[in-house]
Amino acid sequence: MNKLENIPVQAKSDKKRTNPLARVFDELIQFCQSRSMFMLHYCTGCGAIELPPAMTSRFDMERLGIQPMVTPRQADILLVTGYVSVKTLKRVLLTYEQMQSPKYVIGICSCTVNGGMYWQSYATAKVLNEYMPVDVYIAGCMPRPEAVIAGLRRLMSNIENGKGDAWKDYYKRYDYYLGNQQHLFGDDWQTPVDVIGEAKFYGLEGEETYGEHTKILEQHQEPLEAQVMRVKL
Amino acid sequence: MNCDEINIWLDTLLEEINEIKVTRKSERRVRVDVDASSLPALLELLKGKASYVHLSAISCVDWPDDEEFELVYHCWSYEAKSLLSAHTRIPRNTCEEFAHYVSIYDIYKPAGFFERDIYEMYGIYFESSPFMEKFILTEWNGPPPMRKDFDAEAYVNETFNWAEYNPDWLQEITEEGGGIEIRPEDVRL
Amino acid sequence: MRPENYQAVSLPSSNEYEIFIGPNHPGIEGNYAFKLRLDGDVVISGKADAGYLHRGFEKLMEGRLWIQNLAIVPRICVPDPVPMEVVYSLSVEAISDMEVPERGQWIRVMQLELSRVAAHLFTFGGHAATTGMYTPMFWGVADRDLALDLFEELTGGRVYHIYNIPGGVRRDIPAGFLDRLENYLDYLESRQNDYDNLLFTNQIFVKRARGIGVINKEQALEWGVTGPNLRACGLAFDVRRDDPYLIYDKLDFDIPIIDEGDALARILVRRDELFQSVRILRQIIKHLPSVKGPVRSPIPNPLAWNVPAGESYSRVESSKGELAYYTVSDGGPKPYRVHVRGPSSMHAVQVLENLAVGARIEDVAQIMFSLDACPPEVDR
Amino acid sequence: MTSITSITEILAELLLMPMIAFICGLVMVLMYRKIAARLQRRIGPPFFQPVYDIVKLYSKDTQISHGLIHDIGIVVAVGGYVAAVILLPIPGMDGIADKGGIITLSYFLMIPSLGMALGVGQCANPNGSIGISRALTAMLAYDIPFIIVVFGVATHYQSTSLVGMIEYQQAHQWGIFEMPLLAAAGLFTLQGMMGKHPFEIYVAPAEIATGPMVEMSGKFMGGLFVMQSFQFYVASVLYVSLFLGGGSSWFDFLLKIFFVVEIPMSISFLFPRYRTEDMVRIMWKWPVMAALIGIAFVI
Repeated sequence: MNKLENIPVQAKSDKKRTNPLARVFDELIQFCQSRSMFMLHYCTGCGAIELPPAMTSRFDMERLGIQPMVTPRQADILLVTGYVSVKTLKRVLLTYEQMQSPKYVIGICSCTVNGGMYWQSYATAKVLNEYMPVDVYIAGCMPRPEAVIAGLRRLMSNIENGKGDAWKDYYKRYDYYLGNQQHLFGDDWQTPVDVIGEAKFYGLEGEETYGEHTKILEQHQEPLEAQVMRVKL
Repeated sequence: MNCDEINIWLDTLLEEINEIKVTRKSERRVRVDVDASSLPALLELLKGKASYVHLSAISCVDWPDDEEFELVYHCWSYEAKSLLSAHTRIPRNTCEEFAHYVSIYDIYKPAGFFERDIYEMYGIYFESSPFMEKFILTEWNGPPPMRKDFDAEAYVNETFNWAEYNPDWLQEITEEGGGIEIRPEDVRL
Repeated sequence: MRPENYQAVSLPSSNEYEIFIGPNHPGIEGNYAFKLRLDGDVVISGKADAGYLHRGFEKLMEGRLWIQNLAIVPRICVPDPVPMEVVYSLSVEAISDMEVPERGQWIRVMQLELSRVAAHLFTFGGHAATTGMYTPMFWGVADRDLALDLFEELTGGRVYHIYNIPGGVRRDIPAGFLDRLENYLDYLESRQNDYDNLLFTNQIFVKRARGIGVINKEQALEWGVTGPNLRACGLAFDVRRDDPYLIYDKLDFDIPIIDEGDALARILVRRDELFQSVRILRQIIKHLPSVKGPVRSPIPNPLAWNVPAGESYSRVESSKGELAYYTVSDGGPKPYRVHVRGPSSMHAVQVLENLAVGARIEDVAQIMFSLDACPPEVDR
Repeated sequence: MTSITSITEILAELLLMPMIAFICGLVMVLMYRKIAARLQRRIGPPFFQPVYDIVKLYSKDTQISHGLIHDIGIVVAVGGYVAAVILLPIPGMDGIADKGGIITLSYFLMIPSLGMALGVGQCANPNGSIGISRALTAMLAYDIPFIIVVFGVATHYQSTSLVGMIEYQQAHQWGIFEMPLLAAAGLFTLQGMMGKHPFEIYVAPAEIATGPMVEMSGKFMGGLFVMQSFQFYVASVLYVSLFLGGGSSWFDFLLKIFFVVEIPMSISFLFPRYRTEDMVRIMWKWPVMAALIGIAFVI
């Protein structure tokens, strides 16, 4: 069982910086990051219908510096709008891993929190932060555009205060997330992104990066090759 | 020929088919019960002769007590302005795992979608349909989920976790005797 | 710099390649995927891939009480939820032989038509955005929001307004609501000119949309096309007129048809329909005060309500086409079987796959949006 | 002594001119987004939004590179515009404009597209490849009328140097009054050169997921944002220099460039995008015809 309070909030690493202006730069960068957010709204469910009003003329997200982007590469925030069916969850994870850190996830609608009104459904995943770290949840079925904007503002203030680093948790506790994913998708689940390699590369590996689940992954993980762009029709 | 004449003509036509029971439920709804073997012939007749060109839907109902699936073909005639529901029953499991029936894709093109849907949700294999493959439930390995003997709730409890939400303020209220404590018998009506 | 996992590989030289549109793509309406096989710019074949929005609605409904299901039926089609509530209520009423008081019927029709207006405004924007014009989207969504405000006042919900229940509607309209509705209709008609200038007579838009995704009459009948898409092929069929439900036979409205059957015809039919809905709403505003009486007939205790055994096939005309529910009751407290026949289950799968063949890649998104497909109806 | 002063002067100008261009470009990007917002009946981004975007993009932790060519492609794209900027005379600073001339400039203006093509080709994303092939077609489409316009203008002023042209216009009359047809064709070309609607098919988010930008992230995207602001600046200053008499003072120079760039921006939100072949057809038809007739008048 996963408790909502357990969503980790870590302080920014207090590495010694020799540059006296480093703090100023950091704060400037954090400020800019909080004021310019490119979002990728993955319309996984009904919550997506309240995003157009929030984006367009009436509520106008752009005045907060938030604008929609098209591909995961360009985006900073992933908005998971509504219930996540198992088939979608795979794609959401692929999308999430392709995004460039620092990256943030917002779970919109009650369904991402606890299954919502589809608690009984065999096809939807219930708790989103079992599969990927979530920064902010916006509850409601569905949350009004005002609520969406309030949630985004909460994320903005988190980033500005240096608290918005749930994405590091994905590297630090990869074993936990991978375990939940494997439970749902089967043991041969593998994404094209080498998360462990990345964790090593950034020095973000923690004690829980490795574990029994990553061992399963390593057993069958194939060396990553280019995917041939062919589908069967 | 106006609507009424078509309807009268249709009723006489239907009476000529053997083993068929026609019930006119209202002005625009006709219920036809027909044997599984003569259903394709009936549909062909309806489409070719009686202007029932629009297949609105194919519904499937599971009757596990009778060991039968009920298939309902809803056809609409733009000219007679009436909707004909052809009911038929097929045995639930014949010899192998799947129940079998014939596809009517060559009579009605929209049947392709509905038959694939029934194939996924109930596991009825429609012979000679070109679409007998996974479409919606591609990531699903369990039994056909719409069958009555698949218990979705048990599956969910087995597969998924729930997030617990028990913050301090709620605990305080609960200690004082209030809160959202749910008695076991009230859980999820 | 992060190590990159992919490298280009050389494939045997060929003009053919595959491209995925969706499930997360701005050119796709909702969470839906379309795999294209292309030769240069031209689509050789397309294959729809649905199921990303599958929740097992029909299974869920079998596990809940008759009255509880009202809360989940509108979720089947998000942009246009009212017909879902109405058709479910109609089917329950048909099984249990319940009469809806006349005032309740008028209010239902008012809500249905307002929902159609909202859904069409949403579609215009989406269709225009696929050709690269975003301004109609901004305008359309903002104008739709005003309709949502009316809904909120009427029902308490912005998008999902579980307002229709078997037997009628939950409560009567608030005081002064009809005046505000009339103001909104006046506003919409004053915007007609702007929309025409910006979108419907915009020469570049017309050039982009004309001759794209043509369905002729025979194909439309063969593929089971319904709703505005069918009327854009020149066939005047409307469930509201030909299989009337509620009080539609007392109302005076036209069924706009256009013969071309292309994307432009489809959006123009929707435009005309929007103003037909405005016309219907004006008639309702005129007549509703003279219709007195209760808004719903009494129902038994909803928590212990056993609907008598029976079956019904109810249809309404949603903004996407023919929407039907096949409902079976075995006399228990829960539905025995509810089958949802969403109009998009035809449009988004078979019709789209057929229309994509031979289209250009820049038109695929437009074809999809011009069909106004709603993927949750496919997946359910 | 004089040569040393002139060399330091030129060096200072070479440093200053891109900076001015960048700042003007950022304001133009802001203006572009504000105009969009106003047409769409909303407020629009705050004043420093373009700066926030660029700082944010450059400060991303992860930067995915698809190999050396991918990195170089973006540098070439931005560099092409920086090189073009120092060839554009602005009030008080000529840079090396009198040495380059308009022929060099028109070559420099092709470099960014080619640089992008290099970079995007490395991504191996089919959307990017489709996008860049469309972008090169678009370049071909607007370059033909552009070259004709440049040829006509150079014939009229009897000079290929932008400095010379501006001096001629300030002495006589603005080019837009002497060659209205060429100016109209130039405005048309400007729309294509800035890549705005209706000539925006190569970005097309709804079809090919922003085409060339599909795999760009972090610094690369930031590079493209910088490139866009340079692009606005270059296109407008070029037009001002050719037809509106350049800038005699900073005030009227800024007024002119913002006025010029505002026209295509306003148009761009009222139209959908043309298909590639329609775009080529319309670009080779009307502007080319107008420019050729204009040349006939000039000669």
